[in-house]
Amino acid sequence: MKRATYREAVRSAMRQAMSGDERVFLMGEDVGRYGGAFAVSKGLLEEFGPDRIRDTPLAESTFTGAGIGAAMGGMRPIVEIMTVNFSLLALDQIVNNAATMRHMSGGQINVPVLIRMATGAGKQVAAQHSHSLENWYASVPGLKVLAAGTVQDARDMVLAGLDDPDPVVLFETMVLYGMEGDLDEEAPYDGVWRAAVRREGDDVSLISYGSSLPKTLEAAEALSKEGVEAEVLDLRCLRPLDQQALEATVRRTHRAVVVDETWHTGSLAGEVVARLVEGAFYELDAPVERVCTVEVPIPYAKHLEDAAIPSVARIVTAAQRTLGKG
Amino acid sequence: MKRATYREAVRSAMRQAMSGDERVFLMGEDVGRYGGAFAVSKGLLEEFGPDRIRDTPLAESTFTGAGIGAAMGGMRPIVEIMTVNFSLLALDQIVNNAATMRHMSGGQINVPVLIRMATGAGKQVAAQHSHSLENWYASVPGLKVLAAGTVQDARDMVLAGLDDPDPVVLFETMVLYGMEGDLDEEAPYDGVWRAAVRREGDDVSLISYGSSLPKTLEAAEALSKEGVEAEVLDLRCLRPLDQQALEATVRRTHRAVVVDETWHTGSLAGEVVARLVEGAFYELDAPVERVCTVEVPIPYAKHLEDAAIPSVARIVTAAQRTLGKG
Amino acid sequence: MSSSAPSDRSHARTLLHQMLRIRRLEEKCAEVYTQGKIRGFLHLYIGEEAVAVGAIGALEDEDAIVATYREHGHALMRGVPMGAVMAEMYGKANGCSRGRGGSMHLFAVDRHFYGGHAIVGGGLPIAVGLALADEMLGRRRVTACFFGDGATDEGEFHEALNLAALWKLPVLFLCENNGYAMGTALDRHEADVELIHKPAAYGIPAEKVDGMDVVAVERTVRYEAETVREQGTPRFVELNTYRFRAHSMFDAELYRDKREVEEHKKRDPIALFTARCREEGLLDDEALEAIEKEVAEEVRAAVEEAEAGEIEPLATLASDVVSREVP
Amino acid sequence: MSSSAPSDRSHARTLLHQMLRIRRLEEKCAEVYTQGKIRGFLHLYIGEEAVAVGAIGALEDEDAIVATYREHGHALMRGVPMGAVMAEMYGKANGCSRGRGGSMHLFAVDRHFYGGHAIVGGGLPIAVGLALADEMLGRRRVTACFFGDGATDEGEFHEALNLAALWKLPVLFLCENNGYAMGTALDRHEADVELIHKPAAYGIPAEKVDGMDVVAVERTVRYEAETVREQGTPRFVELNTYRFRAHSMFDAELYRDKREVEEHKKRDPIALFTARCREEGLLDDEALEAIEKEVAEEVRAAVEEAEAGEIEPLATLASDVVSREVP
Ligand SMILES: Cc1ncc(C[n+]2csc(CCOP(=O)(O)OP(=O)(O)O)c2C)c(N)n1
Ligand SMILES: Cc1ncc(C[n+]2csc(CCOP(=O)(O)OP(=O)(O)O)c2C)c(N)n1
Ligand SMILES: [Mg+2]
Ligand SMILES: [Mg+2]
Repeated sequence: MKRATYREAVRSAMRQAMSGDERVFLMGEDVGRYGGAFAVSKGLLEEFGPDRIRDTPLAESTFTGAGIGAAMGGMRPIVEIMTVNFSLLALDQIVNNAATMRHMSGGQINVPVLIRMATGAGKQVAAQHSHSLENWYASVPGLKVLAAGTVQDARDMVLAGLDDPDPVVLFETMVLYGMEGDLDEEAPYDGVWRAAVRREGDDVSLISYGSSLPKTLEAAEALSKEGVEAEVLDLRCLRPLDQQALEATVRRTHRAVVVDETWHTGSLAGEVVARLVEGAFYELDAPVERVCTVEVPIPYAKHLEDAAIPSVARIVTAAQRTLGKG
Repeated sequence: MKRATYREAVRSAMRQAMSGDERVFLMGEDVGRYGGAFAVSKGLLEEFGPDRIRDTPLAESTFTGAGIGAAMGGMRPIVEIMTVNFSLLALDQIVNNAATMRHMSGGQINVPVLIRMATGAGKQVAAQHSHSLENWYASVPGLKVLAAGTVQDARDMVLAGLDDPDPVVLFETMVLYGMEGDLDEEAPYDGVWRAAVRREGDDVSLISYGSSLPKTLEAAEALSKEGVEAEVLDLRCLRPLDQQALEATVRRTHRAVVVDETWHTGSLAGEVVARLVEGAFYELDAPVERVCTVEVPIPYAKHLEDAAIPSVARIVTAAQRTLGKG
Repeated sequence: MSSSAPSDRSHARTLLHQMLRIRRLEEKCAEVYTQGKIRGFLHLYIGEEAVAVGAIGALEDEDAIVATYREHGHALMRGVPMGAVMAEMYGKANGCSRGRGGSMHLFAVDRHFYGGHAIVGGGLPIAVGLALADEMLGRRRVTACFFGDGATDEGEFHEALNLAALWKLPVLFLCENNGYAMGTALDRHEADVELIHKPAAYGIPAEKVDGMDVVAVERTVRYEAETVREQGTPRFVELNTYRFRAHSMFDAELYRDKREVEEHKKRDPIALFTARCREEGLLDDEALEAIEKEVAEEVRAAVEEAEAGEIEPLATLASDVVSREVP
Repeated sequence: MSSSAPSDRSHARTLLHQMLRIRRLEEKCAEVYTQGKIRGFLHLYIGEEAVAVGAIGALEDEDAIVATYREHGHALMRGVPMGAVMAEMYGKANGCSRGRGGSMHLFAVDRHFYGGHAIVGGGLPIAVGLALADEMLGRRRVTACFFGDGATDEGEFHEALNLAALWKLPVLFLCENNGYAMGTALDRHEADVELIHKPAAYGIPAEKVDGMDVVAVERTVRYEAETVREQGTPRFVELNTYRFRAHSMFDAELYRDKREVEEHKKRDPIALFTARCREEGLLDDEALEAIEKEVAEEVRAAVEEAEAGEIEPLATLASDVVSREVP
């Protein structure tokens, strides 16, 4: 156990995977000489060489497709798409090839590719560079989707994703790369496929993941000062969603707020609400609240961006509403 | 008032728009010489000439972007993307340019482009050609999204979309192109931005749109034979959703089934459920049901495809469940 | 131009036999399609048979193949049994993709046939990736990537050529130029119709060959494939051919003149090759009849196999979506 | 190679003045960025000023411009007031995009400046569309589309060139080749580093020019723009330049050697041009000082304007998402 940043945790996992399996390699824009747009792969080129740390041209569709093809050919590629924003250019390859190949071949082939991408707003990089599209990826059969909200998960999810025989999309939160936390580099990592209770409480369930998790935990502490004990559930795996855990938490609390940075309409939070209705409707004592991003392309100005994305204050207020307060 | 097919209704609207406004033109793959992949634009090349009926290269991203640019330049382009499946290649242009241009320029420019695409399964064209992604498009601020479920709407939505100063995505249902219905070519068409009650009933609300509307109406008739009177609400405009109409219908029926052909997880139906919870939770006497597509890439074999997408039988059963029957 | 001469009698027989297997199978497909036994998109290769037969005949068995939605011929040439191909189009469990893929998604991974792909241009990055895996694993094989003239419009075509050239990967790009992308003639979808100018912009050697001349195709592709195998770098071949039938079963062919089609039919690759073999005295009526009989029997048996096949039980609807459920 | 000579004193003054406006503004941006007054991505153009100044100086005012996220210089050259540019980076309501866009999204539609675009390659289709509108509306203007060497990797680059050439649209493609796509050198992202080979594959005439020579850039772009205007068909210019600063403020520059940067700084476009003007006796110390003073004052005023600017009220957060609410 040591202290490390979220960034270091991802790097540590990639190093461990590449040391343990010759078939694992990293490809993406500026992952090599530049050291990674967010310095995640810094040092790996020197350690593993240009054959396994591959800088690609600016061609998201093709280098992602090449990663898919390489996986079909027996490798275990890690494809880094610098940010989810650019993954829009690779969606056809991910949705029409990675996700369908196994089924439309009648089960003849699987696609063990790990596609990592940084996601989320909060860095004032404006409308074209601040997307959160986990909801879209989480809706595609054939994909598995993970989102890391803690330093340990940032490491565990890379390793779990690489062990999986299917295409896995891993969302790394841009604003969390510098976050420090405990990191156990020997820990088993198969737990990432299930949701985790990050804080126990009986009054209300705060359901979240990735970028919103730290804010949600903070909100839970704030609520606690007001005598409201919130349970914080970290979804972790966005596809498949952990239906059991979702139902279990509201069975305890009977109230829920779902926090996520995708736009309110069509948000992943909306899917969670629908699943609570499907699986635990009679357990709900109040309307489930959503705290998502306001329906606006993310503005550059800091005060506007802050107001657009989920905040501790909005989570607290929503939780209180479910309790009939304020 | 006359009888016409859904296909003819779209063509009639495009003809009317091009006759009335020099700035309107159609561009897309095979819209000209071929007559349109689904024969929608058949005859328009002869009538309006190659300058206004433009066959494009197979380059979805660029011809869609060019339509966006032409709209910025003062034209009123109709961009036909043959099917939603290929729109994955154009998503960057639609999401990062069409939808953001106005906001990130501080309101300096608007993008009056109409993007039409055929959508849905049911033709045995398998995993890569049978997508339904209305849920994705409906989640993007800056876009307006329409889906035509009737012959009249197929015409009205083209005209309404062209009148709108913002980017409008219009979903045309592949399997409905041959459907016959009444068509009034003089009718006002601004109503398409609001949901419409297609059948009245007090027992349960069946909420649907596009490809699922005819199935839903059929299910309502079947339910009626069993003494269940269902109200059928056609959403029509998927962004912005008609929250008033959603709340109004469950206030009448207190039960709802949402039918839509997107995959169950992350479906547009899920968003509708979340909105009912947000706006009419205490009106709901039973869990809202979703009838969506099973989580599988659409298989080729007919019996498997039929089983994957919403069916009259599944809608009926779901409706009965909300009434505690079966 | 007529067709070049094959090396010998057995070679002649093989080429003609393979071309006829494709032709007769597809004629039968068109027939049963009208009976509703095959549905969805059906893209016939009739007129283009010399391309798949010559090109795939020139590859090694372990070479990888990535094809398009117009791939019945490619699958047959790579040894996918005709019955498994027909059963797939019937949507039966004994189809080569268990009825999940249909006409556009024939797969036979055990034969390194990595599928029919229905998104134009979508197969190219996959081919580059397969070649990347070969290169990294030290597997000395060629990945042959088939695509049409329309695919050269797509950005992915350019990205894929650049990546293959930049990383020096053993991909053989095989452009089946039949002059049309659906109803759009080459000169209405490409500013420069000289397609071999495009690979040149990535330093990829390219040549053209008459795609109606099966022997010429075979000779050219053998040379190009061997060179890719030796040098480990990508190469490009444009195969000029023509589609005799509609693009798919939903095509009224408004965009081309019947006379144009008739003109091209004069260069039917099968007729040209048969004539040449007769001239050379390599095949006589008897031999020809024997081949036709053998093919007819194979097609009959394939239909029988397809008709007899079981459909997948509904219970398995969602099988093979993922290979492992999460723990 | 040094810089070419300007036609006369006032021309010399204008060019130098404009290059210095960009240089000094950006030096100030870097300074206030470290104070946290500008945030997000900030891509400096320092070292490349001769490209925007020469190229945009050669265009007509009504010509349209589509630029990238490295567009401060282009905006200034097109007449966007420095204060409005600085205020935008400060995220203030008096910014040219009301603080919604920031450094990467400067817009001035009234000046036909159609924005900074942050998706590499994403601006090219927009430029083609603007030119299409001009062509259809009979508006005789050129659309100048700026993009970097990295953008030539993207499929959209190829699709856009093909469409512009196929439809004969008046687009002037201006490739700012600074040798790197972020940290990736040209020869590690393009198989053929001779970028003018690419437009050739679409029949688009192309030429290269020394992007460090402002007069040469101006001369070349004027000729090319005029030709596009007369013939109504696309043309392509590669402008060879170099980025003196980091790619953005988050770049440790591990990928290039300090010596390499120093080498290129010897060809600083401003120094080269100043030297040449002195040789020609077109500018003396006094004139130079006057320009620097004027620019310093403009920068000071711009910062003042930005500092003084109001921020948009939170109540308007979701304004300008659509132009019309649905009825
Ligand atoms: C990305 C994409 N756009 C459009 C289509 C629809 N479509 C199917 S085949 C085809 C024409 C392809 O032409 P070409 O590449 O020359 O192949 P050919 O059919 O002539 O063999 C089109 C436009 C598609 N399948 N994928
Ligand atoms: C589609 C896309 N991929 C990746 C990025 C991240 N990115 C921003 S600038 C850049 C390099 C672009 O290089 P070039 O086109 O040469 O322009 P330059 O920055 O050198 O002016 C990259 C990779 C992006 N903005 N868009
Ligand atoms: Mg073709
Ligand atoms: Mg560059």
